[in-house]
Amino acid sequence: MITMATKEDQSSATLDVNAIRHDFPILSGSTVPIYLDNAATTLKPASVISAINKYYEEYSANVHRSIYALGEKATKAYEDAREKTARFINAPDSSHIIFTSGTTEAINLVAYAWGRYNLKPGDEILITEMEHHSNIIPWQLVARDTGATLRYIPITENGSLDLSNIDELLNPKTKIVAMIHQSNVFGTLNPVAQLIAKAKDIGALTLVDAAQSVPHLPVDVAALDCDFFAFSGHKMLGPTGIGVLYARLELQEAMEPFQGGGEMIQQVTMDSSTWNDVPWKFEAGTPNIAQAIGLGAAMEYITSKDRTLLIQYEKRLTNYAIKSLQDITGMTIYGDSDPRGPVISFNVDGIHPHDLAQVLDQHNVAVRAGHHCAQPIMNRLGITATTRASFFFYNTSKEIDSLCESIEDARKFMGLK
Amino acid sequence: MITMATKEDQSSATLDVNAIRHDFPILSGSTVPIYLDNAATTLKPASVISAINKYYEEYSANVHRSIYALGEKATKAYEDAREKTARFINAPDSSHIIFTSGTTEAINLVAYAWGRYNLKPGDEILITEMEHHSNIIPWQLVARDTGATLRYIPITENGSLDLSNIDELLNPKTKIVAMIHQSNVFGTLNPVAQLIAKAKDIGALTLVDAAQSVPHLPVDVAALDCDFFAFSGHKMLGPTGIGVLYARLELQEAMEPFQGGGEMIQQVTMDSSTWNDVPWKFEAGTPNIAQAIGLGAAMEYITSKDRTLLIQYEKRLTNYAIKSLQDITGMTIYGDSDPRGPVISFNVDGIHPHDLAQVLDQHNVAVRAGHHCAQPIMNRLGITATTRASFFFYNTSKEIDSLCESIEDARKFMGLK
Amino acid sequence: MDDLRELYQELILDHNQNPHNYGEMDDPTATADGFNPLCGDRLTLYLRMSDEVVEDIKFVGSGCAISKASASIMTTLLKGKTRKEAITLFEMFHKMVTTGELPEGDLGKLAVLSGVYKYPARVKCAVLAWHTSKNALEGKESVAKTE
Amino acid sequence: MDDLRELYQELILDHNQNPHNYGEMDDPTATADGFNPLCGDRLTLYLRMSDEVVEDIKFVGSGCAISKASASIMTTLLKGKTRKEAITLFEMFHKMVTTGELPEGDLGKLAVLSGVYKYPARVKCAVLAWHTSKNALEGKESVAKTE
Ligand SMILES: Cc1ncc(COP(=O)(O)O)c(C=O)c1O
Ligand SMILES: Cc1ncc(COP(=O)(O)O)c(C=O)c1O
Ligand code: FES
Ligand code: FES
Repeated sequence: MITMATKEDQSSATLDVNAIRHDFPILSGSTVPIYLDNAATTLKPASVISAINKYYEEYSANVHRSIYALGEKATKAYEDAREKTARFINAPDSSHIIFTSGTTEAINLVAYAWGRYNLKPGDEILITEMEHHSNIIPWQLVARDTGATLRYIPITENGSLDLSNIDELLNPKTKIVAMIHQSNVFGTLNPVAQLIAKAKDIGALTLVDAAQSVPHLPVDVAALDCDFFAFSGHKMLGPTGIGVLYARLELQEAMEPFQGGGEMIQQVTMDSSTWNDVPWKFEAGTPNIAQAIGLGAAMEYITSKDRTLLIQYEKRLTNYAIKSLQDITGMTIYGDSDPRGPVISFNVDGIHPHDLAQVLDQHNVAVRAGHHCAQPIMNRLGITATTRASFFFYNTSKEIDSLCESIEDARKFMGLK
Repeated sequence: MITMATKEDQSSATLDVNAIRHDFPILSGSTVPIYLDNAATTLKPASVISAINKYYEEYSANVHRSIYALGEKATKAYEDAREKTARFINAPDSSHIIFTSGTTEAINLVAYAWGRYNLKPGDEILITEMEHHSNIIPWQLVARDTGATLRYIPITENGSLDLSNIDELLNPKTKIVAMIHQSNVFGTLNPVAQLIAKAKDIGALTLVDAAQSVPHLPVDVAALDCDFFAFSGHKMLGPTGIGVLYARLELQEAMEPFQGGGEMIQQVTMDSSTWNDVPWKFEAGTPNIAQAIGLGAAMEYITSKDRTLLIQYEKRLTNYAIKSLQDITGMTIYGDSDPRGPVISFNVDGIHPHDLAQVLDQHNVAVRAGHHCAQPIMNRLGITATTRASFFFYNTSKEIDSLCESIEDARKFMGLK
Repeated sequence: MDDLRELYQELILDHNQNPHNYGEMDDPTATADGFNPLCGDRLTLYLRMSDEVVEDIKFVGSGCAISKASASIMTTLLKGKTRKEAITLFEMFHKMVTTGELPEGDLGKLAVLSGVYKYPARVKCAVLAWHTSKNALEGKESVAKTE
Repeated sequence: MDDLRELYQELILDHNQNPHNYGEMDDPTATADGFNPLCGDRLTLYLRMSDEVVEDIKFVGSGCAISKASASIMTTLLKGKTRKEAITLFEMFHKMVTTGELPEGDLGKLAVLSGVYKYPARVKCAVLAWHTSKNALEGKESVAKTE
């Protein structure tokens, strides 16, 4: 395995992983974690941390409506982050970008501000069995409250969408199709472009949960032609507490506001109020200023690299991990789709995933054990949990070797033969 | 004026303002702003910034459900922030504390998760004419959607609540009384304890918008005996993107969830789901981890000082500012209540507030001009805007002198006699 | 303060204190309302067209020195212009206050507002009256907002 | 790894691989379900009381080594105890796994779980079976959750 690792490291010489690792303070500390839980949240490069610091140390003013220099600087930085976001996902312009506190709030915004005012009994909401809870519960709640019906595109045993019945599932009653772009359990990259086209044909809206795809792939919302597109900053090298909802302008105009408060209004009287222009209509209260600025810095960091190299590198890393894991006795890997993202869920016979994660932690290897906020997938597979290793371009094949060696040790430790 | 300033500075010698100013990086930079817009957002001490950095540089893992050391450290830090918050406002325990992205989200949470499921035509929501838009719009929206009626406690010309008609306004139809603790326009500290007691008598719930009070006063939610209590981190030396909703446990249990997603669930099936224990039931998705930790550090910073001294100091500063401003020709100060907080709204005859703020900015003095997200107050006063200066304990009487001198200069600059 | 004097030129202060064509009009052929959501200031514009020519133009409203002076100077400039000339002037002015470029054509006294582009928060003040008069010229009903 | 061996003592691994009293019961006087929301693991507990004494006790379910071993050892300990003794044992055990304090009384083999308190995320694993049997002993209907 050590030979392979060396070979891997050489063939990836074009991406200077060591240089990249130097950009991440946590990877230059005294005890460097083998951090393989990137699908949960990623590490942060120094440039992101310092963009946040700069705001707090040099111009920590509130945005909009400030007439003084500090406030104008903060406003410009905040709105620049919106521009960067628009460019990052190829939105036509920054008015398509609503800042939220995360993917979860982005999806809830749609469920509240569009769903509650547009769905009625008989209408259908179509999601998939592969969704993260954040793209299930908002729809369960809105279905319960509006009388609409929530339906699911089933998945196959090996972690792909089962589209055999799609023409019945996606029908004239379907008002919105909300689907995960890249699975946080299987890694599956779903054929969302195809489903969006199909949904458009029958006049249904579309929402893409891109929390796992945006960090790893260049995305193009204009080409996808979806109506809504949601993702989180903290999963793509950015701060916690910031997310993005891309929403088509006509929909933003037509939608009710979500939260009420400062910033989102134009005029308030005691009787009634009018709303600010989009996208600010959907940003009530003091926004997540430092966080938006940090997210902008994260996008800059990613675009400063050759993305093709990053993708190749993560792909090679993932393939190497799959291959190495498969050599372990009692190993089951869930999902075998291609194309896929850098996330692998697995179980080892005779070791509960939580025990495995516990032993790996002792080896300084951080992986996730659990249902990964996707209980319907667990139910489908007839298990309660998996262990999940997920990578980012700062990970190395040596770290994957450590993962595998630790799993072997865990088997011994737990008394398995 | 300079003599007075010196006197002031001496009499406040017990609070070492210079030492405090050293704790704030922005006040030790090359160009130090005269920052008098603290009611909009405050500056940040180094300890808050470094608490955030520490999370990003040393243990930037996701919280809850992590079996590895980094994740446990993050979870502990996040939950410790909840404990600190409970102590800071004297909540019985940390389960009363729901983290939100700000005051605005905290109030919207109540309007959505309680209001939409409990209000019906004929019910009344009682707020005041003095509210911030964040405590108006959520209720306008919920009133519109449920058929409940929104009523207002009027205010007097000089910025106090007019309680002459309170027994009619607060009546058995009233289901909730939502009121601002300390006015962000007038500085008025409202008699919320008295109104809470009155509301309790007739069985109405109570919500206190404490965005402006918590940064300046020790508050005691147990003594106030309110049902909900909301405030923001960024207005009390903490990060943007974090706020707090204190909510009584029985209400948390009885309420519907607000947003749906990860963390807030217990069990999810494709048909239906059950909710996590409170308060996590109301925290959907990856929380604002770094921000909660930063807020905890802000609370620690404040409690590390002698709060009586801080309050005395801010009071003296405010009195000094009122006295100094009153000497300026054409000055109108809005509101004259006692007790009051360190915020003063005013206008100078012949200068539009935005022009004034612009000239003050040239003098490096940052104040706010506008409606301060309180248009009903502006309507009541028959104006469109005021200039507002608001202080924090790092401000000095010298800075107030600069404010007043700059206003005098502005008058000259604008050609006034 | 020198910087700021570039924004608040003496001529602006004069127009602010003594705005031209300030007041209501009895017999307008068109009126329009303008609103600057950033500050809450409002302005009503009265227009009397005769054929395609601005015969008279007046305004009332609240606003800062920039917006009042801009409105005042605008009215003096637009009087006597054709509808088409007025719209062209709007476009030149708009370009000037957003980019700082002094346009080729004749912007006359309006050039005193060329410093505004350095103050993004104040651009809306300068264009408020112009947006409103454009609406009045084009017969639009809705309240003009500063973009 | 030495640290971890304190958590996963050999006895725990033995009980995990060969849990005692694992299986369903035909004639329970009480049953209860337990659920650990942190991981989704579930456990069903069967109890047969005779007078006030635990005559038989069994369990089935999914779970990690800690939870299985804890359930297994618990069943061996509770058999023959009175309801009151069982509840007292629950309290002693609960204190031990949350504080690390070895209680005065006789906790017998359960002391092998005394290392759990150092792993807050795993405390729920250790107490799952205990909460469930407490519910069964007290005749509570609802699903026992680990606090
Ligand atoms: C009294 C009051 N309530 C609510 C808010 C809204 O707070 P935030 O913008 O942090 O949500 C503010 C501040 O803007 C305020 O002053
Ligand atoms: C696919 C997917 N959707 C949504 C989410 C929720 O994102 P957040 O917790 O940042 O709101 C996640 C991550 O937890 C995810 O992986
Ligand atoms: S500030 Fe209102 S128009 Fe200029
Ligand atoms: S991990 Fe589920 S009970 Fe221990």
